[in-house]
Amino acid sequence: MKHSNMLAMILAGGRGSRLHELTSKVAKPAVSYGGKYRIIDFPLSNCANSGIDVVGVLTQYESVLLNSYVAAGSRWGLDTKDSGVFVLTPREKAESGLDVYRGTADAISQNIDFIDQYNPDYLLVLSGDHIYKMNYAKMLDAHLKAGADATIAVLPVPMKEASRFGIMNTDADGNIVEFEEKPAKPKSNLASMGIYIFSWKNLRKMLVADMKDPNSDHDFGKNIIPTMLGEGKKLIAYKFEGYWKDVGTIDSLWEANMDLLNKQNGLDLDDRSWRIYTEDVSALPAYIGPNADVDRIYITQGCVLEGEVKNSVLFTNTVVAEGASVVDSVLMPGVKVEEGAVVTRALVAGGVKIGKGAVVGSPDSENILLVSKNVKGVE
Amino acid sequence: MKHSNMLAMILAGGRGSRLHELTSKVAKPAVSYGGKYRIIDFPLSNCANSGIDVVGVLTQYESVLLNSYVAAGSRWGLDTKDSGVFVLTPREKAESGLDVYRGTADAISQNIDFIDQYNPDYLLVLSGDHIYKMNYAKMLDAHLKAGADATIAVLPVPMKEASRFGIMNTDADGNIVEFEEKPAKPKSNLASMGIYIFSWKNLRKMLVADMKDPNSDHDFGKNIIPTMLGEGKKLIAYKFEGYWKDVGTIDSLWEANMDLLNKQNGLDLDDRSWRIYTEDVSALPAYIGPNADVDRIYITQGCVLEGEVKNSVLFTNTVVAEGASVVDSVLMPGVKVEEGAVVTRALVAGGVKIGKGAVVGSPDSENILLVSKNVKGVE
Amino acid sequence: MARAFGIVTSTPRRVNVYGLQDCRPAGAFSFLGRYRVIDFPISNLTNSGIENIQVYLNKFPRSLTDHLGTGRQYNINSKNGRLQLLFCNHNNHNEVYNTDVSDYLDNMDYLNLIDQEYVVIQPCYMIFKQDFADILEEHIQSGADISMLYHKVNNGRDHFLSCRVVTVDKDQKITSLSENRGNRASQSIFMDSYVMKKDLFVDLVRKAREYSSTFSLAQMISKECEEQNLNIRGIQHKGYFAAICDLQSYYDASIELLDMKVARSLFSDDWPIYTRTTDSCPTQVFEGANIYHSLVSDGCEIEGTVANSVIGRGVKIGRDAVVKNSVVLSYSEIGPGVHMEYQIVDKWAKVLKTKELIARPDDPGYVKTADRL
Amino acid sequence: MARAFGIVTSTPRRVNVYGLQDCRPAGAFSFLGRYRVIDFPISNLTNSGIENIQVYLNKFPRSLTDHLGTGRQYNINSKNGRLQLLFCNHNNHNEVYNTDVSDYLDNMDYLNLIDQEYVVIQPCYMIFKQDFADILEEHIQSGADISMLYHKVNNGRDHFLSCRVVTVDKDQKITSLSENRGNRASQSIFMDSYVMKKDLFVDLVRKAREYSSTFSLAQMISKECEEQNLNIRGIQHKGYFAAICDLQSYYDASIELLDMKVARSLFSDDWPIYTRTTDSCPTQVFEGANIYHSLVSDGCEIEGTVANSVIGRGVKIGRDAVVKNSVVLSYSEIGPGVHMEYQIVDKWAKVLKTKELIARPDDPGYVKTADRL
Repeated sequence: MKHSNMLAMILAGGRGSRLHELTSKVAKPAVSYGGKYRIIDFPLSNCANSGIDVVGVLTQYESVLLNSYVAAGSRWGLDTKDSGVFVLTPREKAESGLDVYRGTADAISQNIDFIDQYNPDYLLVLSGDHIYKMNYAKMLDAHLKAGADATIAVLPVPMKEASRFGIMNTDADGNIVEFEEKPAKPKSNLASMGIYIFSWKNLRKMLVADMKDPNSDHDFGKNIIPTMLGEGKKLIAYKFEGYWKDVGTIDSLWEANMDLLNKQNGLDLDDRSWRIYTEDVSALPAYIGPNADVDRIYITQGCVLEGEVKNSVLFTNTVVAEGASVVDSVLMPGVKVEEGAVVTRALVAGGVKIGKGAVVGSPDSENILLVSKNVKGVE
Repeated sequence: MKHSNMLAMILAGGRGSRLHELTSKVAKPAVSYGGKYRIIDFPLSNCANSGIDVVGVLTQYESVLLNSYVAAGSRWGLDTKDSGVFVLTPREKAESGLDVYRGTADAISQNIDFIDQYNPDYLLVLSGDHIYKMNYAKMLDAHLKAGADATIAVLPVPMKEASRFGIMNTDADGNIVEFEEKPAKPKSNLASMGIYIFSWKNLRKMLVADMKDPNSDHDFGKNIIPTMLGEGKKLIAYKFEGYWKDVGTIDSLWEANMDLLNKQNGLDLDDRSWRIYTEDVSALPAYIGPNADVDRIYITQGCVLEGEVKNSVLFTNTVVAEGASVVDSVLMPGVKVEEGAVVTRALVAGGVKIGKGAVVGSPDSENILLVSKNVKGVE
Repeated sequence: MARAFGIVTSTPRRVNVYGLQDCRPAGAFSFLGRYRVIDFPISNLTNSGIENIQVYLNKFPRSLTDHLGTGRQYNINSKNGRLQLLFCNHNNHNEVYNTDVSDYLDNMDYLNLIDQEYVVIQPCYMIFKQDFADILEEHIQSGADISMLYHKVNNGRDHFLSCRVVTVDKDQKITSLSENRGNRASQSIFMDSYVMKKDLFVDLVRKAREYSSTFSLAQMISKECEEQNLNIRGIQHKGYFAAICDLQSYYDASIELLDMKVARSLFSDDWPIYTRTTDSCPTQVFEGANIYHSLVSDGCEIEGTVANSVIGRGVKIGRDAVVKNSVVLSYSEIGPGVHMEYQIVDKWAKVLKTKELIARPDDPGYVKTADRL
Repeated sequence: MARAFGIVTSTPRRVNVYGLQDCRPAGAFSFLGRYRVIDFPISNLTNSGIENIQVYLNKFPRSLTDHLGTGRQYNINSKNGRLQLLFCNHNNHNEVYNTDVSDYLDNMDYLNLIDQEYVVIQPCYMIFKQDFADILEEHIQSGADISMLYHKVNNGRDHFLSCRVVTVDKDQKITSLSENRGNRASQSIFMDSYVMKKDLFVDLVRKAREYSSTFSLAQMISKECEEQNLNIRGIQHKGYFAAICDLQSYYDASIELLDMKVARSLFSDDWPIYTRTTDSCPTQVFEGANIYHSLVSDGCEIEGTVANSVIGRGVKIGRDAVVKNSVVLSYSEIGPGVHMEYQIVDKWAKVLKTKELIARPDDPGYVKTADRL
């Protein structure tokens, strides 16, 4: 591939504390999703499919798993001569000590030297924890066509929910005229997706200035974008249409998984022209036993189903024993449901064992039950 | 490759301050050596050739270049399904803040979670800044044969220099009975090379205890090894014979490069059974011009030599213009020596330009001159 | 560096799998949904620490070249190891010349470049698990010139009829190597797998060609057995073993591995079978679908009934369709209401209009690649 | 995804490079020490953003299969792009059947799977730099059915004699495509490179086969030019251009690129020529050695004199040896005191005992692979 003139930086520092124990050992972008994926597979596959060669992944929180996961750039084909996925953590520098990233903009600022190595014309800033398919090359086309200084991807949200988002108010030509963070009275329903394209030269200058500003939060939404608007720069909104999900809570993560059970789920993971790449595990295809009773499920290699499994999403290497029942649930990688156990409306974290005869979750619960520790059997 | 039961951790945090400006932008392991290599190519190639699949590189100081360099594990073939080179920097953890590595042992301790992912039987600890070829698989054989708890590679040094090193005193069977750091009156000439093999289960316990000890320096040489000796563990010395160089100073780095001009240099980089792998650059083979005058030189792809070049080591993409003269010198990658310039007994840092007619270094100087900034021409 | 070099041979002439073999060699056959047959011998080698491997390709090299690539998926370190594909000057006009010996002679330059002292030879059409580090150790300890793997079967009268058999004396010495004439139920099937010194191997290849232009290595060794010049030792293999020699044995091997007890003797956590990923998404099983006693690969959409079958990647099975006792290869489509039993459906086929396809377990049906029925 | 798909054709019949071609196709020829000829067309494609590429292999596929691997060295994203090697049923008995059209027809299944709207076709034996993103843009803008690259030369009377030539009218329309009969010095050499829609390409391939079993694509297009059914447009290529059709042109191209002014029109920082690394160490030049006006690859040990020559990887040149106006391929050894001029020394050769090897610039000598002289 000819050197892409756009380099991507994925902000993957998310603590994701509303996902509770799911993120006690892994950063949110490394959380499992959709049977065989991790959330960060989406932005990384989008980059690979958009022809972006070099991706920096910015992380500071409990990054061992995320680090070793994304470092194998071969998963997304990003391991050729001049391409790569690089994990960038805070570093000790000659002139300063070791600092955490203080904000989204600071995370980029602290890695200016990395970006300079590649000398890109454009910088794409992404969040590592959203599920969607998007062609960033088309977004760059829009950026170039408009001659913009920055382009921000926006998602139309229901007007009544708009006050929960950062809202972009645009003029008739799609120019952003105002940015409001969670406005009480939203003027538009275009929510920022946290996806930015900047012309790098200009952004670099702004970041250097921002780093020196003691009053700045070093955040794109709070500081950089308002400053650019104040300076009269040309910022445009790039409207995204399609499936997009921020899986910030257990309920929304469960829901995003259950979406996959619909034939027309909008995400279409089977689209051969825009594959989502992920780790390949050495496991047999899914095995369904002679006495299994399955209906409306999403399964993948390594699954061994011998019991009743209905309306559920089962991840790699999950086991449902004979006589067990799994309904309306999401079982993350390696979950074992032993004989006679009953799992209903639950999201079971990776590796958890539900012992013989145990009952977890209930068909009547309002919220989805997160099961993150082994559940003892009832003998 | 079947999962190797030994995982390697390379300590690459070296500030290398005696290398002056050479390490102002890169960590010492990333310093260039031998025409086309970086120092860390040696331990990484040794790992690959020894059949080790997973290598952690521990770094905290100015690691962007080192990071992006080693992350491309394909250079050493360490990018197959179950292998990889992983850059490990200090991380923010749920239960604690962001900490720098406090010592060699602490650097390993802070990455116990990384090592646990692979569950190795043995841990190989290496330093990232030495030049040598060594088969760690043979060292593991010795470790296993002796039933040792730890095996330490040692290098016989001249007795009169032994007081500059960490010295291992051994009994007749090669068991280490005492470790002395820079002893005034050395009892042995076996210097520790900072290469250790530990049985991981036991080391893990010791590291967990060491982390809690407020009086510890968290250092292998100062704390872990003496503690093991005190506890009566079996530690053996593994004698290394062959070329080994710690290029801690400008003079020794220059010398190590000049060693390559000897036909029998002991390092034998041409050995096809133990190749040293490195980055491949897109450049023409070395070009020697019609009026060049070359003698006793070490050259590589991208060199363009049109002047006099004698007794020198020239790295990738160096240019010596017509009428220029380079003698007894080392030119790092991308150095340009313009017309009429004279370079003698110098080590010129990467990318430096020696302007027209400039004279740097002198044949009579005792020390080698480090040239780390562009030198203006004399018009 | 390991002491042994690995060789996976090209499909021998005696292997004749109806239909499947029309456009790919036996090593490239899809197996159990996500594997290809050659994944088994190559995983055996890399799991045994052997990372220098030659794979011989004869007719139709494309599919295996694609599938094998540079061998990264098998954990072959691209610097320290090497998966080398070697092509043969296939004689299109007289099959009798296309022997393994001829493959080796076509590539003698590359055999001569081997540094390792020993060679481990495996066929591309047999499925089994074997740690060759152990075999090599045993070979060296025994002092034998050649060690050969064999597997004892009790159905040799009507199975393994295109395999060779060995007779082994009480000292594990091989006293004969000959065709399986089906004259006895209890047979020791030769697994086409050898360990010997590289130099002896090269000598035998040369000797075979001198003796006859159509001689295979096995024929040469059979002769050596008779002449008793060499110390040839048998090593009995235990665990799962299948030889894919014809369509029936391909079908039988697929179906018998649906028994997880049998499968566990071939697949285990400490012996991963590596293969190339195709980045398929998971499989959707829709409302009203039924699946029993089957292996279902990723990327499928299943609305009908699947029983006692192996389903490849990206297969679509329509509403009210019934797929029973069948092997459906990747990207095929079984339309709504189609009823099939005892079928092997090759890749990209679409069975839409033919509503009933029923064969017998001892003579399964075959639907051709990309056919529309 | 780029709008175009890339094809690199197999060595055409008319290319006949004495000696070098005995064991590898033209694309696999070592060039300028560290490259192979095929690196140029493939780098052209990947530098133009085209990452879906088919390479057609005919005779001797091993060396190119080894060299190309999965294409990572060319920056082909292994997920989003693909370097596919396609093999042809080479007809050993009558060369006349082995045309590019026959290659395509053997692999029509894979051509049909191409998603891209356009194909860019390049030969494997020509060396030049070309941004095909620009060419594709120009092709689309012009509204032509086919765009073809040509290069103007002034030595067409005695060079490029196995190439084809085009005539181009003032509107850049190609009015004829024919053999170069050497009847004029000034010629427009056809570069065997086309851009057209994939569907048209497939049509022309089918049409060619219908017309004659021995017709090549160029012959079919020549006929289309005559019949004026299609809008066929020429695009003039500028910059370095070489066609490796025989031993003389291989030698000439190697030597003329020793002139750095010429080399700079082929090699530039924004157009990297990718190749496979062999992990050679740098080159040692010992006391007493002399080197002038030469390209010296890595891994050499030089004790003698090298002038006006191209030296491949890992070559040893002994004390008092003189290598002048020569091309020495990788891993060869020129012994002490040997004097050679105007030679092409193939890989692994050792010239030790023959102390003088002198030929002429218009008829260079050739030393065979692995020969001992």
